[in-house]
Amino acid sequence: MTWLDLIALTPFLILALGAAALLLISAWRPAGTPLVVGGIVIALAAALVAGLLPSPVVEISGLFDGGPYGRFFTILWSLTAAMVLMISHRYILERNFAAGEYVALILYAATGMGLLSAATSLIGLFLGLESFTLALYILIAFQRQSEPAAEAGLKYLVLGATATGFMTFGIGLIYTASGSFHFPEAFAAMASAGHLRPWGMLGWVMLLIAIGFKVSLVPFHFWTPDVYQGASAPVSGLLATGSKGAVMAALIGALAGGTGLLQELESLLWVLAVVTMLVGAISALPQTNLKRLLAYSSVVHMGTLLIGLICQSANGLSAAIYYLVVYSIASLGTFAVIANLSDNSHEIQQIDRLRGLGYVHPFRCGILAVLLLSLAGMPPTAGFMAKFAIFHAAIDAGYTSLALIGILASLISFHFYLRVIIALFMVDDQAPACHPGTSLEQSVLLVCLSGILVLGLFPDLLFNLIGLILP
Amino acid sequence: MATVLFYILSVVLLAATLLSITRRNPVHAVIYLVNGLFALAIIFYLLGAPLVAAWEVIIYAGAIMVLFMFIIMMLEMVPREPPAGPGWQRWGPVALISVTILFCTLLLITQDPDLAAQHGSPYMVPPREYGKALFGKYALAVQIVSFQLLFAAVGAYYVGKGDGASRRKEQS
Amino acid sequence: MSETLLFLIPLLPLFCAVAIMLFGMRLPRLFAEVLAVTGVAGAFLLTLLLWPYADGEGTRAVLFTWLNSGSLDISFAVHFDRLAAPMTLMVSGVATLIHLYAVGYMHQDRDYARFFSLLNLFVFAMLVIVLADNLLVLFLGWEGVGLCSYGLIGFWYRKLDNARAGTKAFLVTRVGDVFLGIALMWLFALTGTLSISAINAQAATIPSGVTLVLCLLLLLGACGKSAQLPLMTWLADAMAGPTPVSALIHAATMVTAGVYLLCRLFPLISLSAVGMAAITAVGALTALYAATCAMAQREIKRVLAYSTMSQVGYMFMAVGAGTVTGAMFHLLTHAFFKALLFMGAGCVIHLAGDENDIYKMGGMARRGPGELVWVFLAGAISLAGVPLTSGFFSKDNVLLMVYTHPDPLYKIFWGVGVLAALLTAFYTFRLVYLVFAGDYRGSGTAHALPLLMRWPLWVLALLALVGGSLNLPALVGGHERLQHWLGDLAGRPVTVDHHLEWLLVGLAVVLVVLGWGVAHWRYARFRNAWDNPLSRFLLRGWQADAVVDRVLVRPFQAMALFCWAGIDRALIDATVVGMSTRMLSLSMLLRRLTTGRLSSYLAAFAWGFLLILGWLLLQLVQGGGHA
Amino acid sequence: MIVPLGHVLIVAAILFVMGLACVIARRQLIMILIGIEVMINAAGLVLVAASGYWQQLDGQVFVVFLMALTSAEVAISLAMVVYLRRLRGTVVADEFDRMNG
Amino acid sequence: MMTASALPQFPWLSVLIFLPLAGALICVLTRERADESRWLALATTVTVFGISLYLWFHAGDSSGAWLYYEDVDWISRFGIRYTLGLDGISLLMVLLTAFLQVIAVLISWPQDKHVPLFFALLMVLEAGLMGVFMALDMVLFYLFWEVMLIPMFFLIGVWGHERRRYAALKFFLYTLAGSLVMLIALIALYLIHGEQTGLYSFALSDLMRTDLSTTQEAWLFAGFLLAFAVKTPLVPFHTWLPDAHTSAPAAGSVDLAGLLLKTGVYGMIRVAFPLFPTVVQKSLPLLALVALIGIFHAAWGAYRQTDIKRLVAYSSISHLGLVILGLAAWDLTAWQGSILLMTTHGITTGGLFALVAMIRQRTGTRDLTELGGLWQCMPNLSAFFLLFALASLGLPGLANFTGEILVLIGTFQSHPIWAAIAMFGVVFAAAYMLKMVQGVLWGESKRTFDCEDLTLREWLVLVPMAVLVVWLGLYPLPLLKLLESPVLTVIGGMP
Repeated sequence: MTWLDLIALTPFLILALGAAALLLISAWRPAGTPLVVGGIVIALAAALVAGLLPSPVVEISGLFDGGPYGRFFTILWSLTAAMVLMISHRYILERNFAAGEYVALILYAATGMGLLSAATSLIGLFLGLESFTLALYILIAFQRQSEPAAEAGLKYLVLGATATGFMTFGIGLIYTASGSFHFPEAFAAMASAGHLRPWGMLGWVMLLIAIGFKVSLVPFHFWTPDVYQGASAPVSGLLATGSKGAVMAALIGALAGGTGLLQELESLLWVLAVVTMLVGAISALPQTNLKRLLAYSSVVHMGTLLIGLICQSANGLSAAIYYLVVYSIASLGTFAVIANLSDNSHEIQQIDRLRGLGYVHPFRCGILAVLLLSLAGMPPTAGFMAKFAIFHAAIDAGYTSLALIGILASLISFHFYLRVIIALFMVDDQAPACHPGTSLEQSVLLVCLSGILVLGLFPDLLFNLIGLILP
Repeated sequence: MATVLFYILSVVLLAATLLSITRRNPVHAVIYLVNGLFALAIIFYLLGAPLVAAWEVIIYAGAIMVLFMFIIMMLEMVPREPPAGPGWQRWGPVALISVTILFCTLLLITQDPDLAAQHGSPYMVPPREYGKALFGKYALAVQIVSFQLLFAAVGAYYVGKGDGASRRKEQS
Repeated sequence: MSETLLFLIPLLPLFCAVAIMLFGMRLPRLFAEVLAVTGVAGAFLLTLLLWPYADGEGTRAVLFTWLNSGSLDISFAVHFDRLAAPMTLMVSGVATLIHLYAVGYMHQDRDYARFFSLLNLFVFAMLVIVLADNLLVLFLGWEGVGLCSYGLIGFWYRKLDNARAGTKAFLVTRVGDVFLGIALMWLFALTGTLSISAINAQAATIPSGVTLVLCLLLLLGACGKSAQLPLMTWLADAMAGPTPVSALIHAATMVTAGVYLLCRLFPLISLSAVGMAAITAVGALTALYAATCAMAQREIKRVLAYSTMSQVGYMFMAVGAGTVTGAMFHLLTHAFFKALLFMGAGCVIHLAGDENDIYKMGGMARRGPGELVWVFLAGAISLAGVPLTSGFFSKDNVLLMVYTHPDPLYKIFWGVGVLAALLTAFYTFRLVYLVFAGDYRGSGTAHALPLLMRWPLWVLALLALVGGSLNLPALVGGHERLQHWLGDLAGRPVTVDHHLEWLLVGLAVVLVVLGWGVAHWRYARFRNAWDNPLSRFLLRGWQADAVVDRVLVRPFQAMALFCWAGIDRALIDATVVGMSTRMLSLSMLLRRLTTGRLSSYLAAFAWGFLLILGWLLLQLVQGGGHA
Repeated sequence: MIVPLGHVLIVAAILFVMGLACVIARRQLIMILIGIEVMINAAGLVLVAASGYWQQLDGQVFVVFLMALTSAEVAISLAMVVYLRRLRGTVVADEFDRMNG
Repeated sequence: MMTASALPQFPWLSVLIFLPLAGALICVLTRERADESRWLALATTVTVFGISLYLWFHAGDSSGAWLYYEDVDWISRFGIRYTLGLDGISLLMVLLTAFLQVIAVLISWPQDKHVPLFFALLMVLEAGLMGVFMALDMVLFYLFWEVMLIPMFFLIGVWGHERRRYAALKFFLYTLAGSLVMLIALIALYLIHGEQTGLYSFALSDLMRTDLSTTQEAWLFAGFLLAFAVKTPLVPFHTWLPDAHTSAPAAGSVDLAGLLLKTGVYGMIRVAFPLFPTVVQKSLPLLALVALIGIFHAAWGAYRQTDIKRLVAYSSISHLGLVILGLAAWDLTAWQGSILLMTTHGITTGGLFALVAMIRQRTGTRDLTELGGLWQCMPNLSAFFLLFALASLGLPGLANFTGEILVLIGTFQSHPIWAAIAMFGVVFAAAYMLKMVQGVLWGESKRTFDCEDLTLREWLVLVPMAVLVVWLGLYPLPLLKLLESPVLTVIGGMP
């Protein structure tokens, strides 16, 4: 580790050390608001630094990418963390969360996500993944005396640990096969010394299972609805965006170099994508709980995102990144709306509770509707451009059947998204008013909304950026 | 000699683990597992990783298993009476799927042409080299791991601590 | 420039119709009445005024282009020629009288604006048919006539039966319209134009097979409007409308449209001998059919309605026999006496206190103005074909022409026609006897007859009696004026020796006397109606309605139900819904898999792992183990 | 290397599957966690073996991270167990099934 | 294809799209001010109508080129441009849209539920429709195509009648299913074109030059056609329409029948046919068959309906079948007739739906078995009802006839049998229409109701439509002239 490395690591240092500092401060002054504000400032500062301070090294310690790709996601997840903190503020105050721990864990999770997204070696992957997973174990069960939260925490913990087992064994096998943890070498060894294939393939497959668990690919998705439902909305938001996004980002980053592996795994990924999209969409149909519905929706989205990877083309990868960003914005926005409408007694989770709410809180529900439509892929929201890009890449790469199945899943998805919108606007029930929310939360909603609309109408903004960061 | 020892230890390891995972009583399970871990530690040593072997004993068999034991005792998880009915209903499908998985895995592993490959010279990592790598090449990783431990500690404390929150609520 | 004035002939009634429609209810009643009569009378006067334009080749005038697409160029254009002129005159003239009568007839009805505007519109539509230069404009009038009949037959819409009768009229005639429409399209495809004169000019270039089909299509189209077999069922029900409307439909406007169409396109249809025979056959059969039906009817207007059908059958026979003159002659005389009869019937019904059943009448002359019986009788004898009346000459002319047709088949048609003539005489006198003879058998209270309902009858009675002079045959020293006026449009001239002609005249006289004799024997003193299967069969018009209902209406309704309930609901929607329920049951299955228990999630983990392992092995096997 | 790499891998695989079997078969939380420990140990064995095979120490270094991580995870897990026991009075995993569907 | 684009013109076409959008935004932001939003909506739609009239009057003579054209770079990554263009066909559609939207606003005046949102959505719908009719870039087209769905979905779902949520969802998913397939086909076409020429562009004019194998062309055409067939709707994809109509509020029905269905046909004319000329020619008989089945199936289906709105909805399907038949004939006259029929159908059916709404408002029912005798107490309303019904059944002299007869005559030139069969449709059209008229207007009224004849606002709605119905029935020549050159451009010279 050199000084240059340290400079390159500045954003992470800000996040991690800031988290530790807040932890220390909270020991003396456990007041909620200052800590949250501090956390937000730290996250924003990290994003700012990541954006402004160019990295002097290409790779940090042989573990992490120091280039624009890593920076991009660092900024993204830092901003996500900041927004999660914004919507957590009222949770912390109203539900007596231990502010110091909470904020510190969120920031640390963001660190882990940033690291994971930038991982260039299996060790980096492992460390980054475990960092935020550990934080999430606690964050999910953070609300004390809440049985759903505890249950969600337990499920995530056990399954996550099992997934860790798979991942480590997989890493071990890959290492056995290739003799290196570093992606390029690992891929290269796989490609050149083809005779090690069975071990290596087994390793990659086990790693894929662990990743599949994190991003909820079917059949490793079962935890998703339960955990989303049990965890508090901001944490669910983090789970849906950063947790999945960082893993996907790492996968994209890793695969951007070695497409040979993709060819091997192509048919497996094909099946996984199809099954994930369809099962996710169909499972979501009868859901009556908005958070569970969003969970299944995230399953569908991850399946769709996988299409971008399967394409094994620059088009596919940039489409996947675009999709990832757009999905994250919309998803976080929806959870923000839930948090925004909820009060300290309970969260707005049941779709029935939303009946007629659209006219009680027109703007927030309107934003929710737009975000849901974006998730569904309705023009002119960004969700449409994302799907467009993915299908474009798929057809370009000759995967028309995948695109058609994606269409089918989209169609089914529309059904359940629309159900929410129907509940919001198309019933005459007089819904009781919800919490008015705070301006902090509202600003998150506005950011998400404008992000969705701007990226939907001017996708070039993001695509150009992606073109720059993709190796 | 070492080779033979490896196979013996492997058998011990597997047998102990098998016994461990099938025990009804967690205490017994932990004890068997500790046995297995000792065998594993020696295998590590035989494979040229003395430091790892030492840590296996200290951290795993020592710290972690003791922690397990402590929690088991604390929560009084020793079953008071044996459960009714045979375990086949539960173990049957599990055994089936496990054996199938095992079969497939082994098939895959044995498919590899390098199955019997074996570098001539034994490889023994001297602690100095190890330390250099750990705090040189992997210093960043160590830092990250240390942060992990810190936050894990914070988290464990937060989760495991008594109902401070609710008590505070009651007071106010 | 002044030929543009020709447009005023149809447009005058139209303007009046629109004016009444828009302002009728807002202005005094008199305004609407005057306007209505003015519109039609104005058309009549204009026709007289513009009569010279019809001479020679006639006059064509273009108002503006309607449709223009590719080679299709349709203008609103009129063609006032020798055929159109007398027709126009008749339509507007008779309609004027009917309008006047209607003013009296409807003087208590509150919905007069709708009535008069529709009446005027009716005349307008008919005049469009008469004057149309091209087939599409003719079609406009053709359908317009249907619309107006719809509105007027169902005028008293509160009784749903009336509305139904109107709907029926519209629908049945529309079936005919379809064939006309197809003929129209075909003619355009063949000749590249829809101008009637151009089509007639090019008719010879059309292959004969096609001509036959065209002829049949036109025949079917004409059948719809003229209530010929098989599209005749609507006419009897059309009695539901007010009596002036019946008079208008039967005498001046609607039913004659079919005959007129055939006359218009005579150069085309005359090219197909088979087609002409078909027309004659339809005419003959309808004449007989309707005459038999008329014998058994109880309602005065129904008797007249069937008689119309029968007489129009004669006109068709005339066309089929190749004489436009004959058809037009009978058309004109028929217009006079049938208008007269209907309006007389209207008076009778008035006097009977809105009673329609002739078995509940009798001695009607004594309940109202005494002259009624005489004017009615004038119409009746004309219908029956009593010598020297207009009907005698025109009908005789038709039968003569049919008889003299070179094709032996026509002898059969002639026989049928003669039989129908016998029946005509019978039912006419039956009607007269039942209505006017004996004592009043009903119980209604007579309404007063306004003057306006009485004096138009005199005019018509006069016309009915002397109308024969329009085309007096040479036999009795006439000049066959209509024949000469029509010139080359007239069709086959009469070429027969006087002996035969006298023979036929004698036969006609015998028939009339025979018919009268039987009627006198049966009805001079009132006896109750026959009630046997045959009479019931005839009463119901040979069960035509029932047959149509069985064969067409019910299958159609069943088909409609099948389309909607069977295909849309049970097939398409059910498939879609079935797909979604299948999806839902699948989702329920998945939901059951999501038990919430960790063990099952972990098991899913293991199963997933196993499946992927299986895939991996498969890959390996397929890849031949190792590369 | 004292034994062929494949043999070590076979032992590790058996160990891993045993751990997996424990995880999916047992209902007691503690036992599930023990199963996970077994799985992670199997991974450690693979890493050490590979390290010897490639004559590199990276694999062994990774084992240390692995252990550190495991201990962190175990700490949280066991804290969780205690917490759940206090909350619901049970440590049987399947009894936490309030949320499903 | 571009003529005047070199000169910087005032972007009227964009104004047509963005003016309603701006109106909608203001409407939503003013929140619960009912009256203001009504007037705002009226002002906006009237202005848009005025602009479209202005565009019509100032449209120069332009054979084979766009009357108006706008082109701006938009999403360079995919070669997507913001391209709008107006030719005779689209101008006619734009005029129809602008006109019917004014009508829709006027008939929605009594709407008292969430008023600002309602009018905002109407205006968004207008923007979407305008976009569809003007877009020349396929992604832009698709964008507007989908954008139309949302407001209609809300209009049905929020302000609809019985089973409105079901109907809204059905409408949405049906049309979406079609359009998503179209999206795939579109992207595939784009990629094929890009590979061939190296120019990756979604511009319609570029894509038209793609060289496709027969199989490719068939599949892609099928993809496009599915979207348009669902929207048109062609049998057997039509079952969403009666449900949607039954549930939709008056304005929704007017827009749905008058405009949304037209986008399907317009899509075929503007997009599907020019893009795949070879396979289109081959599939014309099939298209004609489907159209013929549609004409009769829907006409028969209509006959058995007792809900008059459903009946009119079925009649729409039948009429649209005739429109498609005209297109399938591939003949100038038939095409002019089809497009004219589209326009006139929009007006007559729109009028009928407006009247149905008025009747329902007064009587509280739309059921034929419960209605009757309306003429007695509302002769004016009834007269309009009769007028539109007659126009709809194709009475000469009224609007629909001109289109129908042109379609039939045009079709007869090349396919006499099709035209002859289709001709029989008019009988059934008369059957169901007169059944409806009979059930509504004639007889004695079966229930007591608010017996109020037309109000001033309703006169304002009906009189312009009635005038148009008569005008287009007697003098459609200006529209035919407008259509001639663009139709020839599409079908390729004189037939």
